[in-house]
Amino acid sequence: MELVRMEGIVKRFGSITADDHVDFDLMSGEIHALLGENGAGKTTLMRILAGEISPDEGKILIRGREVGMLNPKKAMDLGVGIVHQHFMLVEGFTVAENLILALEESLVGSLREVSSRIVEVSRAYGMNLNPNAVVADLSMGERQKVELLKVLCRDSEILILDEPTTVLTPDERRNLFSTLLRMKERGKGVVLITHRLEEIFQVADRVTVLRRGRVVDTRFVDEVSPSELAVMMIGRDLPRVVRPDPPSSNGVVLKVENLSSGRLRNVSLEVRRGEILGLAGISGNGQKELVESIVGLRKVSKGKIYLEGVDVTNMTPRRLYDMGVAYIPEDRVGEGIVPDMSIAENLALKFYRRMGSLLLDRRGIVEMASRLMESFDIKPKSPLLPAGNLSGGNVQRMVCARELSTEPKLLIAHNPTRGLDIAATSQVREMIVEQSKKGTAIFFVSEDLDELMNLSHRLAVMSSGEIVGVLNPREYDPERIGKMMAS
Amino acid sequence: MKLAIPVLLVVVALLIVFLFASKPALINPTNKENVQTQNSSNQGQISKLEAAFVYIGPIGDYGWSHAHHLAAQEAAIRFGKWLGMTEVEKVNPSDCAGVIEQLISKGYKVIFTTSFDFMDPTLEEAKKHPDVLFFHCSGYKRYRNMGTYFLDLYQAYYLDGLMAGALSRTKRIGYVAAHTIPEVVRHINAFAIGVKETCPKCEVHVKEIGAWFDPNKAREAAESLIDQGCDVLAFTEDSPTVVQVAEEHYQKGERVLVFGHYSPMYRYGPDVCVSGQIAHWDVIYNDILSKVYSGFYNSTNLEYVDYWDKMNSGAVELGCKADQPINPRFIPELKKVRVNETVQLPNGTVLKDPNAYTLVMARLAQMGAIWTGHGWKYVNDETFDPFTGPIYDNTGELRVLPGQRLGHDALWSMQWWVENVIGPPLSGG
Amino acid sequence: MRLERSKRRNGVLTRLIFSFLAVLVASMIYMLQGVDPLDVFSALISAFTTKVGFSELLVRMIPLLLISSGLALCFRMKFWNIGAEGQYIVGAMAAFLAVESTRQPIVALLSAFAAGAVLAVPPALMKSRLGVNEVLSTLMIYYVVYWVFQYLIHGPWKAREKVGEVSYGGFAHTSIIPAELGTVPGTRISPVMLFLALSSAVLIYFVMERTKLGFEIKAFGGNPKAAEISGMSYFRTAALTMMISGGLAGLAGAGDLLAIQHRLIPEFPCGYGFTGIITAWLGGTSPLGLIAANMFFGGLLVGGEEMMIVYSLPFGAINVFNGLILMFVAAGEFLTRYRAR
Amino acid sequence: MLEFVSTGLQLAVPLLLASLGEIYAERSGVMNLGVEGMMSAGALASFAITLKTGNPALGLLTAAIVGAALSLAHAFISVTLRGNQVVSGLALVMVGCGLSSLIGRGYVGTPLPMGSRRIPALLGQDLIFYVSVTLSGILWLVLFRTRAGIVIRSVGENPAVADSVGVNVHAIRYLCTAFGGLLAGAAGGYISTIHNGMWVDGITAGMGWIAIALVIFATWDPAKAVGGAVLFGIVESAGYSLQNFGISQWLLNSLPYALTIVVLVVASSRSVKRRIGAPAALGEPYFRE
Repeated sequence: MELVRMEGIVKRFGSITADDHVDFDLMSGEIHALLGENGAGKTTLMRILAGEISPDEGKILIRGREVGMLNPKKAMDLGVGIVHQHFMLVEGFTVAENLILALEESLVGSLREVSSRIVEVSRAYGMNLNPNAVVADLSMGERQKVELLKVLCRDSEILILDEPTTVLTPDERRNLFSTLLRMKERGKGVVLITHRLEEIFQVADRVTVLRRGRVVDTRFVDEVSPSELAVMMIGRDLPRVVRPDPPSSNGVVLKVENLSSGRLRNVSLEVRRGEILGLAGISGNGQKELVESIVGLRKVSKGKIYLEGVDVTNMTPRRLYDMGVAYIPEDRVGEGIVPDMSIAENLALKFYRRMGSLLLDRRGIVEMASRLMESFDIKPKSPLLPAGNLSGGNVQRMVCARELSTEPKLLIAHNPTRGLDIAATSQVREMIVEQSKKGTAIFFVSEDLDELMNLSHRLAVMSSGEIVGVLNPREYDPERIGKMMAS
Repeated sequence: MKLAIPVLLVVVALLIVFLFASKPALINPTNKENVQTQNSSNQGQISKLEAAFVYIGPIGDYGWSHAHHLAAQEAAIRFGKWLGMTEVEKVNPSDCAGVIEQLISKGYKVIFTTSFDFMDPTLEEAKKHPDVLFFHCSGYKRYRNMGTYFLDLYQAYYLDGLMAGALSRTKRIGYVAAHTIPEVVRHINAFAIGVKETCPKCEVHVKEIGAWFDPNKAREAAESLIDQGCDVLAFTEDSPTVVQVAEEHYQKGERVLVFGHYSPMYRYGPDVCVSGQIAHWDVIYNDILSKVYSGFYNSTNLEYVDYWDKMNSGAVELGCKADQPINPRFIPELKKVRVNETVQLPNGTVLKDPNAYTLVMARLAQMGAIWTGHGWKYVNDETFDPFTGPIYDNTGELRVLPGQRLGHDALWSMQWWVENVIGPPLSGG
Repeated sequence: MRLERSKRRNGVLTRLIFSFLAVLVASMIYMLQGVDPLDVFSALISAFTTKVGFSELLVRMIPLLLISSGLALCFRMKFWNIGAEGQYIVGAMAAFLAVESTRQPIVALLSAFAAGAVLAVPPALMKSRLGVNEVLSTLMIYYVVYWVFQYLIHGPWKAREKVGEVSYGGFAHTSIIPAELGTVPGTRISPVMLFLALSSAVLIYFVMERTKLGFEIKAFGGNPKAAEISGMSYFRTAALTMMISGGLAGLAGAGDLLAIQHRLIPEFPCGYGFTGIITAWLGGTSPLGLIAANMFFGGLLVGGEEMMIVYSLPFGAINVFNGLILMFVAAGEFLTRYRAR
Repeated sequence: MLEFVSTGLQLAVPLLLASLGEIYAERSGVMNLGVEGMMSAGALASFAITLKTGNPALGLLTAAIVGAALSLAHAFISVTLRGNQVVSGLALVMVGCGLSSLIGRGYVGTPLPMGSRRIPALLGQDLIFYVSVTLSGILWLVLFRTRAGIVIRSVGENPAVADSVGVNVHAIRYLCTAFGGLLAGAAGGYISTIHNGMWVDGITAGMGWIAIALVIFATWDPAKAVGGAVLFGIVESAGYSLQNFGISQWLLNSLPYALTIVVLVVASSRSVKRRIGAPAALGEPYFRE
């Protein structure tokens, strides 16, 4: 039976068209993968189906009947359940409380009844969850189960999972897939949003590939090869490896020794002067923890971090910065800038301390800012404008300008090109390469394997909080790296 | 629009508040005219007197500030022909001097400040404005143009004590005290001296609540005294709470008697209020204002003007209700109690072993206030004072020699308990 | 309707409009109670137009300005210090001790600043290390200080005072302090404190705009995460900000003790610390805004007294009026911060 | 020696009522510092109505309505207009206390007839005592054992999640704030009508502020609020019993607040925070991005 049919869906955000006349359908008892790179329009499409975003054009039929304007409530009533990449859970609540919040319509109702239903449903799908556990204590995989339970307890027939595996350990991922298969057996339709090919071949029945908001094709998984899919996804052959020039000089700048903390297990690595060390891995496997530990934002419980031989473990970001560490954070708006402050002030967030004494050298800041804006091509060229007004690319250029202006010994860049347009992406990459030529050690964390292979002098691969291997350029092979990432 | 509903609700809320606002605020309509005619009065009629009253509490406290407010209102009516009057309530002591400045700039020539904490600011302002007359209530600092006034209730407390001793069955008598400053200490001591006279074995238990006005604490203190076995209560606190507490116990069938304080509190406890004291500040205000008006007081001769009005001036009245010194309900019981002593009345009559009722009436007369049965007569003579030796304090020390009578200064700095008082430790003395 | 944060452009105008609405509602209440609103407002205005009114306004403005300047700094960092009243009390207590032992007003002012500053640090520590909501912690610390203050002046600090032959004891107040700050002749304004208060408003503007601390405050107020990533320390910035704020409140307490009260009495804490929250919020970190807001509130306080003196208006009427103005301005904030799109 | 317990219990009633209401408001994320103002207005409303009708139940009801009405003004400013909750709360104190003092002038010195204050009592405590203790039990059950409670808490913890599952965040916050005002008004009514039977200006005497401290002390838990209210009430009344032993009632008065600070610190440690810490979104306005 056809559960969902979406026809000619168009959604524009300002000048960007996220979905451009997309057709999509879902049958009962199938797992339909939605494949595409970041920004291909997968999530937007599914949020439209879940009633969270209203499309500009197109129509949606559920079980053959056209539904008008959807809202989250109506979509829920029609049996659409979505599990977001970012979990919508109240951390201070127990599992049961979170489920009750999401499930019952009436305000009265006994909690015990619901608890027993939770246990029942979670057993049926092979998920063992203690209804009285507090969500804040749960692992990401367990939290995802809670999210799944929310959908399952509601008896949703149409399940949407948005990149469900990014935060899971391999074990957890296997569990998830077996749960998905059980759902399929029970006649539910599952949409699996992913950008990982191997997952498709593990569970999916059909796959729809999206690229830049358009549907490339919809195929049965049995009839398609991984490389075919990859070509559809990125629009060309598998990434060609451009060997980067060898590092300009030697000498270890960053040394991480047996670091364990939170998700991280016994991580050791080294970055030398002028070297770009790439870190590949599925996001959520400990990259953020590692990066935040190195820049002093996260307390390390075990292990050591050295900067040019000096023990800098658990130093404050301020001391590290003074010692020459620069950091381009992943969430550039949430963590990188103060939107209410001017561009000049944002550029000065770090170097302000070095100028003047107790007083703020305002003229110096503006002068410095103007110079940086010129050389990093930040537009508009008015340093006193609030940074919140800048476009994404300019925000990133600003963050890069700020971090590179201090001539750091070590630069840590976390997904610096994510979500940027092509021009900005190549600019940022160039900046990073240029910086390495100046002798800066660069620790480059990215989810874009292509980018990593083209830029890194060496490539470390991370999985489940561990460094599973460090490769030299001649060992760069997407398939091999993919396997390591998934190990 | 969505916003309209809450807005509507708020408006409805305000309306509800007004619905029960049946009685409009007490506003003295004459004041405005006074001020409007002030300019002309300053130029022409020198005989117009502008007086201002500064209160620490809200006029609505039904205690200290309320009593002054009523007296001031009465003076305004009585001297309406030549008196312009205004009042400022809820004045923080730190703003007192500022309020005085504002009053002076509005042309007020006589300023009454009615809180002990106004003493220093008033003195400062008196020094700064030598042509304005200041009267400060309850303090001890005076200046050429700053007099002091006070009405002292200790005699009434002594009489209360006589009755309390005669009526107590548990031999425990409770006292709720606001602060143990000298004024209240002498109230309590006078009360205890009276208690001892009619009941040598009775103890007076004192609870200090640390506030002049705090119905909640007064209630708790009273309840806790009752729990401790006290069956008669007296108090120095501005609210009628203690009277109410006694009445509540009476309603529950317990016998707890009480003495009113400051305002007529009979209606809060008609079944339990034996007697008490009522302050009549108007007696003092009328006297001061007419003497200022007549020129008898001026800005150079106030240094020794210290009103210390007691029962013989009419400023203090015995009773829980005006013109009723003792609740008739208790007179028979009082008449049954014999007190072993000899009292000589001002007219020469000698009473031997009088009953408690007669003793109270006799002491009243000895202190200059004679109850005629339907009204008061005052004689400016005190042949008796409760603080006449020998008086021992509660550590056994002889504080007042036999036959000695404590003077003003000793009373005003009193920081010790008489022997039958069980109270909190006093600072120094 | 979509709302977007907008730059504060027409803030002044919106506030004026909403104050006017408040005046309308207050007038309605006054009329229902049989009071002519015109009388009320002419009394209010006289606080600004008469010499005595204006000088008294300045007397009230001095502590308010000191306190609200410091608070404005905290609020700019989104650190909601509502315990300024406690810092004010502690300042006065420190000044009392200092002046009793040294008789030097300067020492008293300095120790008051220090005491207020020290008292203000724990909330910053508790927030940065433990995540304790600072509204709650500062309020609770205020209460503890308040009762300790009452204990001291009812107990250990209670004075016996000798006038002539008589030694008066038992009153809950301290002895008269042996030093004082001078006043402008004919007024109660202490020029020293007025200078300090005005400079505090300028000082915090200077701190905000010209110093690194101000830069950090702005950054933490705008995006704490970005500030931390840039190497700023939340504890250090919050503690310094709170020390300035607490110190200025302490200074206000010392000023009121040395220039106006000359002794500590139970009613010494009279709510400047809470009124300062309001004026700080109204004034922001601009010196002119702060001075205007505090003059306005000083005017409301003095005008309230004028209303009582001239029109025999009860205190409650004034309280209602002030509360309504605040409510309406708080409501009006909506329109200055957000614009419908 | 334990006679102060009984008086402490009496004092606990208004504290408990007011803090129960505030707990609900804060659990939904709205901090209402205007409790004192709502109590004061409620106190007058109840007194005036009881005086007129002789029916204290009617008086308390009116007090509750007046309190709720005032709190709606706060809700409007802090929920719909996303105004500053601290300022709005302080303003509410001014308005509530000012209105009651303004309108209450005519009632000063008028006693309530004894009969109209009499309500059923048991073991030395009146009906309202038992009602409020029962109420706190019910409110605890609702908050922690029903979906309604989960919805309220989710709104105060993470309004975005609540919103995503179809909870009307603003409506819940309005309701809880109004409920807080309802109980605060009733608490004020209890003070003037049942406890004191008179009207004087300033009769609530700072009880509203104590109630706010109590909310924190009780870690936003209606059941613990009972213990806290009793403790606060007893500390208040124990001052008289202990003063003869040389224990300062002033220092004693600071004890509940000092304890509250300790609770704040303890409740913040990571392991217990999620159960007894402050609601995560307390004081933060919510709007959908």
